[in-house]
Amino acid sequence: MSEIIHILDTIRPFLAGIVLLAGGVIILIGASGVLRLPDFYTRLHAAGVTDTLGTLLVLTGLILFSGLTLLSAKLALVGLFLLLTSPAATHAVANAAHKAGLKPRLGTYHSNPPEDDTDVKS
Amino acid sequence: MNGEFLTPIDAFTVIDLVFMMMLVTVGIAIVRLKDLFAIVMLSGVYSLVSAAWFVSLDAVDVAFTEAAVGAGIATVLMLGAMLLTARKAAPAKPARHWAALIIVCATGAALLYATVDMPSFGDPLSAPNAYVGLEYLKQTGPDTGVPNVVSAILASYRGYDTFGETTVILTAGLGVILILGLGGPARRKKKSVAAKTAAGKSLSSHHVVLRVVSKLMIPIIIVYGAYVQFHGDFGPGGGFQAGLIIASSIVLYALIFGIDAAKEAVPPSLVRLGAALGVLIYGGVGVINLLLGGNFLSYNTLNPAHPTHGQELGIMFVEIGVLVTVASVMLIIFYGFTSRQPDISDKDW
Amino acid sequence: MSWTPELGLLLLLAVPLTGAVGVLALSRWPNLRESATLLTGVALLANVTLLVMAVDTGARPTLTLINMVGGLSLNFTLEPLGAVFAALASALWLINSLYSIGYMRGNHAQDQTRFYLSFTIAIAAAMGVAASGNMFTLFVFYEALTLSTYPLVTHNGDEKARRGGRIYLSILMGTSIGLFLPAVIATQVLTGSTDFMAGGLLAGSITPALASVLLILYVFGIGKAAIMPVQNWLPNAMVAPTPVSAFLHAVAVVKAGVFTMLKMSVYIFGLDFMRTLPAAHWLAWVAAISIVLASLIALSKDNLKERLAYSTISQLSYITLGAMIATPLAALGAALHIIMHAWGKITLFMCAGAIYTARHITNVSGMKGLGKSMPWVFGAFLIGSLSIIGLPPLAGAWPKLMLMMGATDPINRIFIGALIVSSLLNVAYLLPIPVRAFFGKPDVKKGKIPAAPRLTVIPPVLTAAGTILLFFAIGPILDFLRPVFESGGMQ
Amino acid sequence: MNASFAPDFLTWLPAWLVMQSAALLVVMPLLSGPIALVLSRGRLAWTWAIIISLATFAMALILYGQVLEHGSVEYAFGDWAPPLGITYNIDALNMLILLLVAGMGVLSLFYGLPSVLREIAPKDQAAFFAAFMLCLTGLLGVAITGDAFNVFVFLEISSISTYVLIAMGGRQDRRALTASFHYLILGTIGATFFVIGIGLLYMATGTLNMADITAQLRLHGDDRVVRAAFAFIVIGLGLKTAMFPLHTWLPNAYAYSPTVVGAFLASTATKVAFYAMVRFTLGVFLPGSPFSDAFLGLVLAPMAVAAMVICSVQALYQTDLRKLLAYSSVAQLGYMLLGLSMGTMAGVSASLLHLFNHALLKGGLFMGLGIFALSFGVRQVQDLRGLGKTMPVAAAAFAICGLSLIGVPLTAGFWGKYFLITAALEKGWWWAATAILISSVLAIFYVGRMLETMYLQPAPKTKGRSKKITAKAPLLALIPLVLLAVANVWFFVDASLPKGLADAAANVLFGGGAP
Repeated sequence: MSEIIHILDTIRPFLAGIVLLAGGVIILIGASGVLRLPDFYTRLHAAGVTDTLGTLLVLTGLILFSGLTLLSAKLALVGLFLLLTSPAATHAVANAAHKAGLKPRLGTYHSNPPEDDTDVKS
Repeated sequence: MNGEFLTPIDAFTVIDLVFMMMLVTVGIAIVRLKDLFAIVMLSGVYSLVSAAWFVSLDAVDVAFTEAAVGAGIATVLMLGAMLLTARKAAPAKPARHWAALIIVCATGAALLYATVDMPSFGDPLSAPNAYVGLEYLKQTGPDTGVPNVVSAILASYRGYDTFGETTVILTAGLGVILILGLGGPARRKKKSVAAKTAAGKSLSSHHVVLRVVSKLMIPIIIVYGAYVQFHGDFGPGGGFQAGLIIASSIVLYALIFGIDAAKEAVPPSLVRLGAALGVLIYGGVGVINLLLGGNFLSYNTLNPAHPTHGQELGIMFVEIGVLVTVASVMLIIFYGFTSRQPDISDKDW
Repeated sequence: MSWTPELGLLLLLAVPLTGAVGVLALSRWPNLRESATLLTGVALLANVTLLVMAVDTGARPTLTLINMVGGLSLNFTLEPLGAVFAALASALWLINSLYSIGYMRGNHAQDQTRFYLSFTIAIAAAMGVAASGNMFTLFVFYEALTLSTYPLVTHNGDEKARRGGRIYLSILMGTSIGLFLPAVIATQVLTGSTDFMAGGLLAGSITPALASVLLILYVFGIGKAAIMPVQNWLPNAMVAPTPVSAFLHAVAVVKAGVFTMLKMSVYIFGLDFMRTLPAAHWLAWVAAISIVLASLIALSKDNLKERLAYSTISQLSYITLGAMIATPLAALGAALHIIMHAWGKITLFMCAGAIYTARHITNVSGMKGLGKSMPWVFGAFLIGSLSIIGLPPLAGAWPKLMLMMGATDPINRIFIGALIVSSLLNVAYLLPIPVRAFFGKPDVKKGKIPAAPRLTVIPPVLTAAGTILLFFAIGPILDFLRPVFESGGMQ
Repeated sequence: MNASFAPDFLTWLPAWLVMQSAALLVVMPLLSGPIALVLSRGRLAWTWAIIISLATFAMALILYGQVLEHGSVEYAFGDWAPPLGITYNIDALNMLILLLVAGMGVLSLFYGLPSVLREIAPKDQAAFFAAFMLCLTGLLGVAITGDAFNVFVFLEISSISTYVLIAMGGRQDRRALTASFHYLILGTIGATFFVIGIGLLYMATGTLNMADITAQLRLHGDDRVVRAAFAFIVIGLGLKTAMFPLHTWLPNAYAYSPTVVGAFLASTATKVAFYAMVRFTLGVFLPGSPFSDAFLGLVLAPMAVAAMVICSVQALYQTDLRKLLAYSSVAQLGYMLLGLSMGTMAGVSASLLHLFNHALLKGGLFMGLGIFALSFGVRQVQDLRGLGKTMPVAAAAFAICGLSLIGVPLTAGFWGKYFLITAALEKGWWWAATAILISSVLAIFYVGRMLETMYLQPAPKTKGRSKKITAKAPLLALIPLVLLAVANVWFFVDASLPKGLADAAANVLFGGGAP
């Protein structure tokens, strides 16, 4: 058992590095999604990605990095807290948009959509 | 007196520069934009980025405060103010304000003029770092026994300044009470039971996610606030940030369940009393020290046997005073804004 | 406790102020109030005569009222010049009070309490000016005099009175704060004190150029001496009732002005130092010009009181001229002129007031033929005019003679010309009035011409008699004043 | 009230009270603010405020006794030694301002009740008095402290409470809100400049205790950071002192604020900021350094002269009474700045003496206007007609304060002008002396206009105010006014108290170097 723990200890920083890198990549994808996607709801989806998966990956990376200490317990708590609030936040935004009557843009994707402002109904 | 020390160009400096550039861009965006809603959000972003920048400058307490104030309360209050005014700012007339331009340039020039002789960033031999700053680092341990030097300076060495600052916050709250008024106690709508259940149902029907999450989160936020308060002696935190966090939890409750529910939970008269109470707690500690024979705010008289315990006790009480005042004043400002216009109608959501 | 000179100095202020309180307290009973005024006048006159006798024996009583910050103090030092002015003021004030009771009752004036109150305070301020021991005390009471006479000048309360008051106050206060105050402060800064010193405080301690600037500041700063550019307040003060004009011209206000001018040239600069100053000569020229100019303007005025006002402006410049020539004789002449002109001019003003009370005539042209119905008034007017013109049997002759004798050395000879011309002009604008009154035919129909109230006729006759008496009493007055101009008067 | 009474007066007081008087002077009004906020009724809050302000004045007197005895009083908060903790270092300069502010606080509060009951909504009265006490605390705090950052903190307290107090005039006249907002913008800019200056000073010297800053500056020498700090601090305080070009907020702020606020601010607010400027330019920064001398001579003196002449002329053309007095306040501040700009001991002492006298007379004038406004709703110069007869006592006191403003002998205002002209002549600045005289002559016209309309014009019959009814000015408001008028005359006769303090302060600044 002790060797496994020992092995785990040696490869922990690398593991943490990999997880952090993955988290970074996810966030990058989310950010570019927010910029490039055509309408509100798709952008919201991309933002949702960074909120949930990206941050959680970064947090686990940090926990791995700091090992079994008080700090990682706090990080876990932060993770739990984020798990609860960020989806609720995204829901609230989507709900408000829906309430305000914003219809998602259906149909095939055109690189430069005609300027008929179909987003906002009425 | 720029000594031979030159700030090393390493990763941290690069991050700082990035933060600063982000701040500049967000600042320009705020100036250029006309849509007030975007401006409010951008100011929240501005505070968050500056909080991150402070962290990289190793000023963690300031970062915490900036995050709590800028990103937290200030955005909500500006939203409240925005709801009172208009969605779009009137386009500024393209008049040339020469006088303003000249004054701004002069001030900028004066500041640049001062940078020439400034000690370079992080220079250990510069006056602040070498003189009293060093003295504080050495003395805090033996004098007050409080690991977090910032809290020690804030509450004990320069406790009188913080007493003044708390009074400044009280005065601001007083201003809001006098000018805007708190809109009176919760308006009990005398509705029949049926109407109440109907309203209740309609309210709960489309807020269910937010209501559940906020019901779950508010206690956690308050506990977290308490943690920040009592943890102030060891890590970043203290009365000011804790007060803000607790106030933000109540504001969250008001946003979700309506202003009247919040006014029932935390009545304006209590909030008005709280603002006064905080300063009185702070001043009370000082007066007790007077009565015990020391000067104003000399905490070691609280426990003559162990002066450091007296200091810790004093700092804790004083921070509680700050907490109460800050929380109450934030709520005063929130009640002040929201009481100026009808309940946030559902349509807006 | 027996009367001592020092107590006398204190009484100089105390008597009028208690009189003022008395007038205020008795405001509801007019007779009692009037008697309080008269009582004050008598007590003041008695006190001053005692003081004059003490000064005559060579005593120089001094009394420091208050020691203030910055080495300044309000202190009284009575020397012959001050004693003479105090005697003159208190005597004429008593007569003027008598006269104003008659005039006020005759014209049923309102707010008489305020009138008598400020009347008494004004004489207290005049006494302060007379007895002041240093230029700072003099400045303080000089300002008090301006402020206390303001309600008197604007007594009628109508728009004309307000306009006159506005000019009166702005010129007097403007010149005193604008020019007189810096002069006093400069003296204090340059010499460390403003005390009146025999032979002059500044003599020899400052350069002639600086002394000239200071002299110009002083001369134009003392607005009450009504030298040409700053004389406009005097004609505008004619809106006041006649007793006030009499008070203004003869008893206190202008007299305080020229008295300050004389004290300044004798005790601050010193006569010998004055003669060396180029500015003194130019100012002498200014005084001479204002003498002649004022007489010419007086000639053109039909309103009797305005004519008398411009005559006063020219007479005052006699005294300024004497002070500027600064030879002992000329200065002595100037001092005498303060006294003689006062008696003469007060007679004329009281007569003018009597005529106005009886017939409501203010213009000279309307006074033809009144002599028969008002013999006493116009008789007094004739004697007063002769005294001002300077004919020998009357007191006015001495000062003019002294002034001319004082101005004999070559550079001052031109001023004798000025004196002669102005005397001729005096004749031109003063004599026609009584002559036309006695020999002209009255253009008003026969009817019963109401006589002036008795109280407004007796005082002018008294002062006319005074001008005659003073002519003969010149000897003792000269002996009393001589020490001031020979050896600087302080010893 | 001369020096002899001090020693025995202090002996029979409890030693504890004497020792802690420095802290209590600021802490008492500060804690009374929140307590007043909690009280419900206006009258109760007023009595509470009166008790506390009287106690504060007593503390100021105790401190005055100590300063007379030992020259200066040291008080360390939290018993921390100076460079670490915040300390008070009270000398004659502080004492003069403390006595003035505490005294005027008591008088304004006594004067304030009738006008507050009339002008402020019943539910806001308690909070109004709380804001008033906090304003008093702020001013006292700035005047007493020996720590640079502490000056900023209490400056903030006094400024914010002042903005709020001015805005409370909004119930009478909506323009009070815009005036308060205008003052808020300029005041905040001023405070920000001030704190930038303090930051730069801290960067150059590393400490915040004023005495220590001077010591460090002596070692540190003069460089660009110190010069920039000097510039920022002076401009910041200049805004607060309503120095000439930066004074645009003052007329409206004083004109539309509630009467008691106008009276209190006119006599203390700008004075405390002026004290801070004197303390920083001469006390903290080394008086000899070339930069500050050049500043005093080339920048401050012309500004002061401009203030005196231009604002006096502006005061001439005002019809609104309180604006007229506000412009005259800016002109009188020009006098004090001129005294400061001379940089000599006589100049500074003269400006401090003028500060003391001006506070008395300006407070009296504003109180007089308040009483007239209370009884007859007087706002314009024309409304003053006939007040000499209908309200004889208030009009007489108002007239005395007016004459004191001109600087007529027999009133305290005279001394201020007298010593300023003496100092100007001693320094050879004859042009400064002429400016003072021109301004005084202008003062004759605008005060004369008021007094003339008051005494000589008949009372208007229209507002039911015929000559016969002599309206009873509320007694509570009349006593402070009469007291101030008497003080104006008393401090002419015996000017030893303010003159003594002013001279002691001047030689502390010049002689003793570090306070």
